[in-house]
Amino acid sequence: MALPLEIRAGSRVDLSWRLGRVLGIVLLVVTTPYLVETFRLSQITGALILAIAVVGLNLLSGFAGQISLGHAAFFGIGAYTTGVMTVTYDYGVVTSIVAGMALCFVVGVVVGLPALRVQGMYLALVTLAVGVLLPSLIRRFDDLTGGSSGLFGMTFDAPEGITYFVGRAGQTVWLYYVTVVALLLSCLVVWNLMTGRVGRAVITLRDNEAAATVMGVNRAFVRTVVFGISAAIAGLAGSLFAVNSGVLTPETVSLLLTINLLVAMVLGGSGSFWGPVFGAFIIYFVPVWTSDLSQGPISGVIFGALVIALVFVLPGGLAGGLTSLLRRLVIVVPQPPTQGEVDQTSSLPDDLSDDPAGFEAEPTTDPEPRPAARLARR
Amino acid sequence: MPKRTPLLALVATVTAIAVTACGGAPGAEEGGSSSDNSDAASAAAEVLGIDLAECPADVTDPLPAEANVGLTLPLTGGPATAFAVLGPGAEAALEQANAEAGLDTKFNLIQKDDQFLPDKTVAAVQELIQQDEVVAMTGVTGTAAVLAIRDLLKRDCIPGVSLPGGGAGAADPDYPEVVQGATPFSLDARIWVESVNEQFPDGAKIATFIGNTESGNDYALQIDRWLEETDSKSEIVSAETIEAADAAAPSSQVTTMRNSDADVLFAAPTGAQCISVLTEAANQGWKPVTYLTTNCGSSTYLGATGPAGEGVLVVQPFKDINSPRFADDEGVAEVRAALEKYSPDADLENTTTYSGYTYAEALVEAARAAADSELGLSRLGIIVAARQLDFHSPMLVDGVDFTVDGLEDMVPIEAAELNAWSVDEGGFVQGELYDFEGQLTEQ
Amino acid sequence: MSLLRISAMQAGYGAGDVLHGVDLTVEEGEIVVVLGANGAGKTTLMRAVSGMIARRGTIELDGRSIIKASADAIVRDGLAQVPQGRGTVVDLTVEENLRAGAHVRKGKGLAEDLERWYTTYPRLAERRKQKAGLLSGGEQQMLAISRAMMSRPRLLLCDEPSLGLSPLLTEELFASLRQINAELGMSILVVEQNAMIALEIAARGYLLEVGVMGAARPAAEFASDDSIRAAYLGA
Amino acid sequence: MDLLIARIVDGFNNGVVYGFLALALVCVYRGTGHLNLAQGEMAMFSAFIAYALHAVGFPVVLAILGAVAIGFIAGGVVERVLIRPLGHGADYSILLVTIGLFLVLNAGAGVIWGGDPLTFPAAVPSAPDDYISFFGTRLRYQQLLILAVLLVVMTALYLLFKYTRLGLAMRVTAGNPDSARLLGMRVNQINSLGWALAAAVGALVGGLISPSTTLTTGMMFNFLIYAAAAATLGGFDSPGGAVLAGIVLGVLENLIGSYISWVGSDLKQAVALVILLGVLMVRPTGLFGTKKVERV
Repeated sequence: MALPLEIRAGSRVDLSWRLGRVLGIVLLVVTTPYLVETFRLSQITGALILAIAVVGLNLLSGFAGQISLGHAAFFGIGAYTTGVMTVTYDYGVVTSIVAGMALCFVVGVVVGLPALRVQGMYLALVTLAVGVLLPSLIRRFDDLTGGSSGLFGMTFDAPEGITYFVGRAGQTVWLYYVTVVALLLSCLVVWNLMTGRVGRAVITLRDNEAAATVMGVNRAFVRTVVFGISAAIAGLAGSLFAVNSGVLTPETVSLLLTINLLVAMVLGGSGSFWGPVFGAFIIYFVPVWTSDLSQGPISGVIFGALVIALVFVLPGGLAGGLTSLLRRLVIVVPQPPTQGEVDQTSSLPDDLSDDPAGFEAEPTTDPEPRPAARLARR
Repeated sequence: MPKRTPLLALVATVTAIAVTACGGAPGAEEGGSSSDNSDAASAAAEVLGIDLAECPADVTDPLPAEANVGLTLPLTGGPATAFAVLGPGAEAALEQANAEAGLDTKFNLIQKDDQFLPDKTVAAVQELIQQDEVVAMTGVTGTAAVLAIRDLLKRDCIPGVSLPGGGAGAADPDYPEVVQGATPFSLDARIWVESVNEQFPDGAKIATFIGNTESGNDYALQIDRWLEETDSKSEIVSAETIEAADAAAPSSQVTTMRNSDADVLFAAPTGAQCISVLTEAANQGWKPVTYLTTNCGSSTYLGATGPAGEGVLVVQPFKDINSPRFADDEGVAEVRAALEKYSPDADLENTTTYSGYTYAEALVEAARAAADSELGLSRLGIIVAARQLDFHSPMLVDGVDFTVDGLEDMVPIEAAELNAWSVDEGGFVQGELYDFEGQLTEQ
Repeated sequence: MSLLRISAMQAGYGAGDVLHGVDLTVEEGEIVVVLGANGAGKTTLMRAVSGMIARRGTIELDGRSIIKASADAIVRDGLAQVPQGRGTVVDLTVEENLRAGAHVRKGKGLAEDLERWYTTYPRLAERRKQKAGLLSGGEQQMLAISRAMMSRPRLLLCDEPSLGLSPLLTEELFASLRQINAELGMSILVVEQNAMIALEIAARGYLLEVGVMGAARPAAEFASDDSIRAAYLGA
Repeated sequence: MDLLIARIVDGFNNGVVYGFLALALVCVYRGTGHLNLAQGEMAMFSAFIAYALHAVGFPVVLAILGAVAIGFIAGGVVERVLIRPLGHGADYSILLVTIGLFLVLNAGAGVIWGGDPLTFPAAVPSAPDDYISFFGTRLRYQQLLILAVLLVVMTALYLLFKYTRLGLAMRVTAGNPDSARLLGMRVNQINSLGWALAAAVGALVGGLISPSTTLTTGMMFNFLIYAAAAATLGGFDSPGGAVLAGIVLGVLENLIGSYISWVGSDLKQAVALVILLGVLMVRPTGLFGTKKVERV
């Protein structure tokens, strides 16, 4: 049997392969509560919450190519909005989550504004500044947020009726499923965004800003909306974190969390779909293992070296590595276009010059004409 | 992957959840009524405000031959360099008890990393309780960490003896299971105010320089509390703060305090800031009567300040191992020998190692007392015994004991010497002993 | 022995090769033109000779092989290039761009050369202190040529110099190339779409079609040949 | 009046350090167009190396110069081994590698030199009464030394960039790497030089400020944020602008922190960062930076 196996796209085998994957995921999700003890389940929930934040960051940095060094701030805003609203002011958890996401969206748009005028590296600085700003604000308004002493007692109680969620174990399972649904919803939002019209605009903006603007992509709208959504998703993760761990301190939402999110995204595979989930699990459970492995600050050295090694060894991240591995086994061959489709595409002008704007591009870009139609997806 | 897969996954998951929701709950049922408790146990628990019915059934069973004890501390990240040495210290105390105390139970210390983040402490303690089935916790570092996990201990009626959180939160009558391990900030504040009242009978102008951290907040509260409760004529004329991450010399804060011409400085920053605030004050020619937090009250810090450290007053309930005064103190020698014997890789020059020893030592004392008590060596026995502890640790200065009494006196260390740093001696000169036994618990 | 000899050279970008088996020679003091439609591989040829991209086969400058040499080493061997789009360093002043041109000569005869090119192109002298990015297309072309000549090369490569210039400016451009060749005996290899005007100043020409190089033919013979017209005007 | 002078001087001293470290950031940016997040930790590590050299017996000045030399070489090696293989355009992976380097150096210093703060003597007499009084405040010799060294380094860099063949090559490489290659410039070596210079300047800052901050693994992180803010305010591609912006930031921050009671010393840094955000909104290339002339 010659590897890689070729499966024609859209054929029955392809459909069942895809369905199999979906069922596999669903099976895994549903059986986990039965397989692991309660504390491990709440750790898994913690990792899933981290995954939601990384999905948010991936939308901004992976797909849209914008560097954010302050994503912990949005995570923090979500967390503290829920914390303050449910503990200090006794609102419902769901309302606090929605309020947190709305606030993050607004702050994300405001932070995204300079992104219109500044290039990647400056944006990193702007977001770094926001990330450093939040903890000092939390400490200053300590009567509201509990300041350095921390905010305690956030819970998200399971609905009474269902026996499945009764007792301490039940509460953990309830939070687990809430987080699973939240993660799937976030992935869905990012997925629709990325494969839709907005997604194509975002990727063109990333690859060649000048060309995108010339082709009518409203740069301001796309950039700020993407920043807002990315921040809102990170806010959602923050809110869930608050109710899952029940304790919030300014140190939790510091630069170290941003670094963990960044590493999780790149480790998992930035710009890919399942990457963030892989990355989040590894970043959550690595310190748990390394602390058994080595005591003291040496594990910080290992973590840093791991980050550097990853950039060199696995540029595509785990997801990238996995897909290339999978590609060795199974290839989904695109269907040859039926006659009807061919006529439709032939209306394109045959000599599509390589510079849409007619100007001579910088010598650094490749003057030979690029394959005109399809935008390669990373 | 075409459009439909994630949508498919979501729909499938939600239906699956609904289906299983009608099935049996995955986790085993917890709680439930406890077995036939002797009336002595429920009486003892009653006194401490513990409802035995809430506790798991095995709270009064004698401990197995081999029992785990949990310790959470920062093993990775920045704070690890300062606190990781607690582990070997605590290990030594427990191994020593296993060898010499003659108890029926051998204690096995399990360390878990919490990166000094309270949410990680919660995750680590849950793992220790459910997986390692720890019978007691010791050495949980930081008041925020203690506040974060004390409900977990209360729910499973697990003793936390002793937990180094200096804040009032670690000595709270509502949580009898938690016994405070570190020097409380209230003792520092109480002695500082007492000393100022003595030196300045008609009131002094006080400047405070406090870290914007959790311990800093507590210091500020305690200082105000004791100025009020001793209706001192002194008053705070300048309250300056410093951020934990700010490594620059606090020149602007010292300038402000100097300009308020305060006679007294209460300084409670963190880490290297203890050195830089003293050198900065000296460099600006400002020489107030200076009181420095116990966290910085070791010769590694004051030794580094040069002339600026002369005469700085520090509250010291514990012996400073690097001061010449205790060079050949047999109490310190006894603990150093235990460390060398039972925990060979312990850093014998680091004072924090010895603190780790004292935190676990309190647990050993509680276990010993429980074994002799009517309740026997059980979790409840340890909790009850720990609330009546009264012993003198070899690391404590003479005249200072580790004493608690039920819910009235929740603070174990309520006496200390106020020693002054002497540059020529290269150590602390013994000062007056202040004893506020039983007065520091906040009702 | 020709100044520049290229035989069986292949070059491309990663996946596939753009140039397949190119042969070309430039004699001492000669102007050679390479003609080709858009996408024929002209710029790939330039980048291959100047060492900016990977290439295989043989390229010899003055008899010494430069197939393995790095781009900056090739410049030190005496080859200068007027890059496509002129490669102006926009944030530096005109004079700083020119001084950068003399980088490989470690400043020997810098003042003398500066003076020479300020007289050749007075406009550059007027705007010597201004940021080069603010120059017009034509002025940037003058700057690019002067900058390349500042390294007193043995061979000057010009990559589509007429691109983006008005017909009048293109005339002036090729006139100054001819003048440089005449006065300094500078051998020039020009890659150009603008066939007619290029052939006027060239001794010999090559036709490059889709990565394959035709045989060298005298410029005059090319000018009248209708295959040029076919290659350009209608595929 | 003396209090105002004192506040300005305090702010000035901090601002000098912000500007000095910003200079290092600008060296890397000017040379390679990248932001080195590990610049602070490299400076901290060099300060510890100076401490080690001093402990072995070198006098203070030699220990600092030794650390600067080691920093110079290490900076070049870091670029050669960790940054160059990633290619010029890989901003994102380069940023991540600098984060990895940040973590390794921060934890590494903790492993080698332990957690307690160590003291490093000043290069000039700095007993409490070694000062020059200036309108009632005390100018410490060490602070004057830092200012003097900063001015020397700044002018040296200015001359290098403006008038030397190497400096011109560095500016061309930063502006247009392909053009630089076509002008015969060794782009890779120049990039290494940029990183080496930055590391050397960082080592100098580390060695000079550690007497006042004491040597701890976290000593430089806060300064890095201010230095990045200063470099942004000053415009990343003008060394003079970055230093001036650093000093302005230091003085402004201290005045606001001291005179506006609501701000206080805990929101001082927050205010400085809000200033940064404000300026970026108005002039994205900072106060003195050159507007990038983009001809599409």
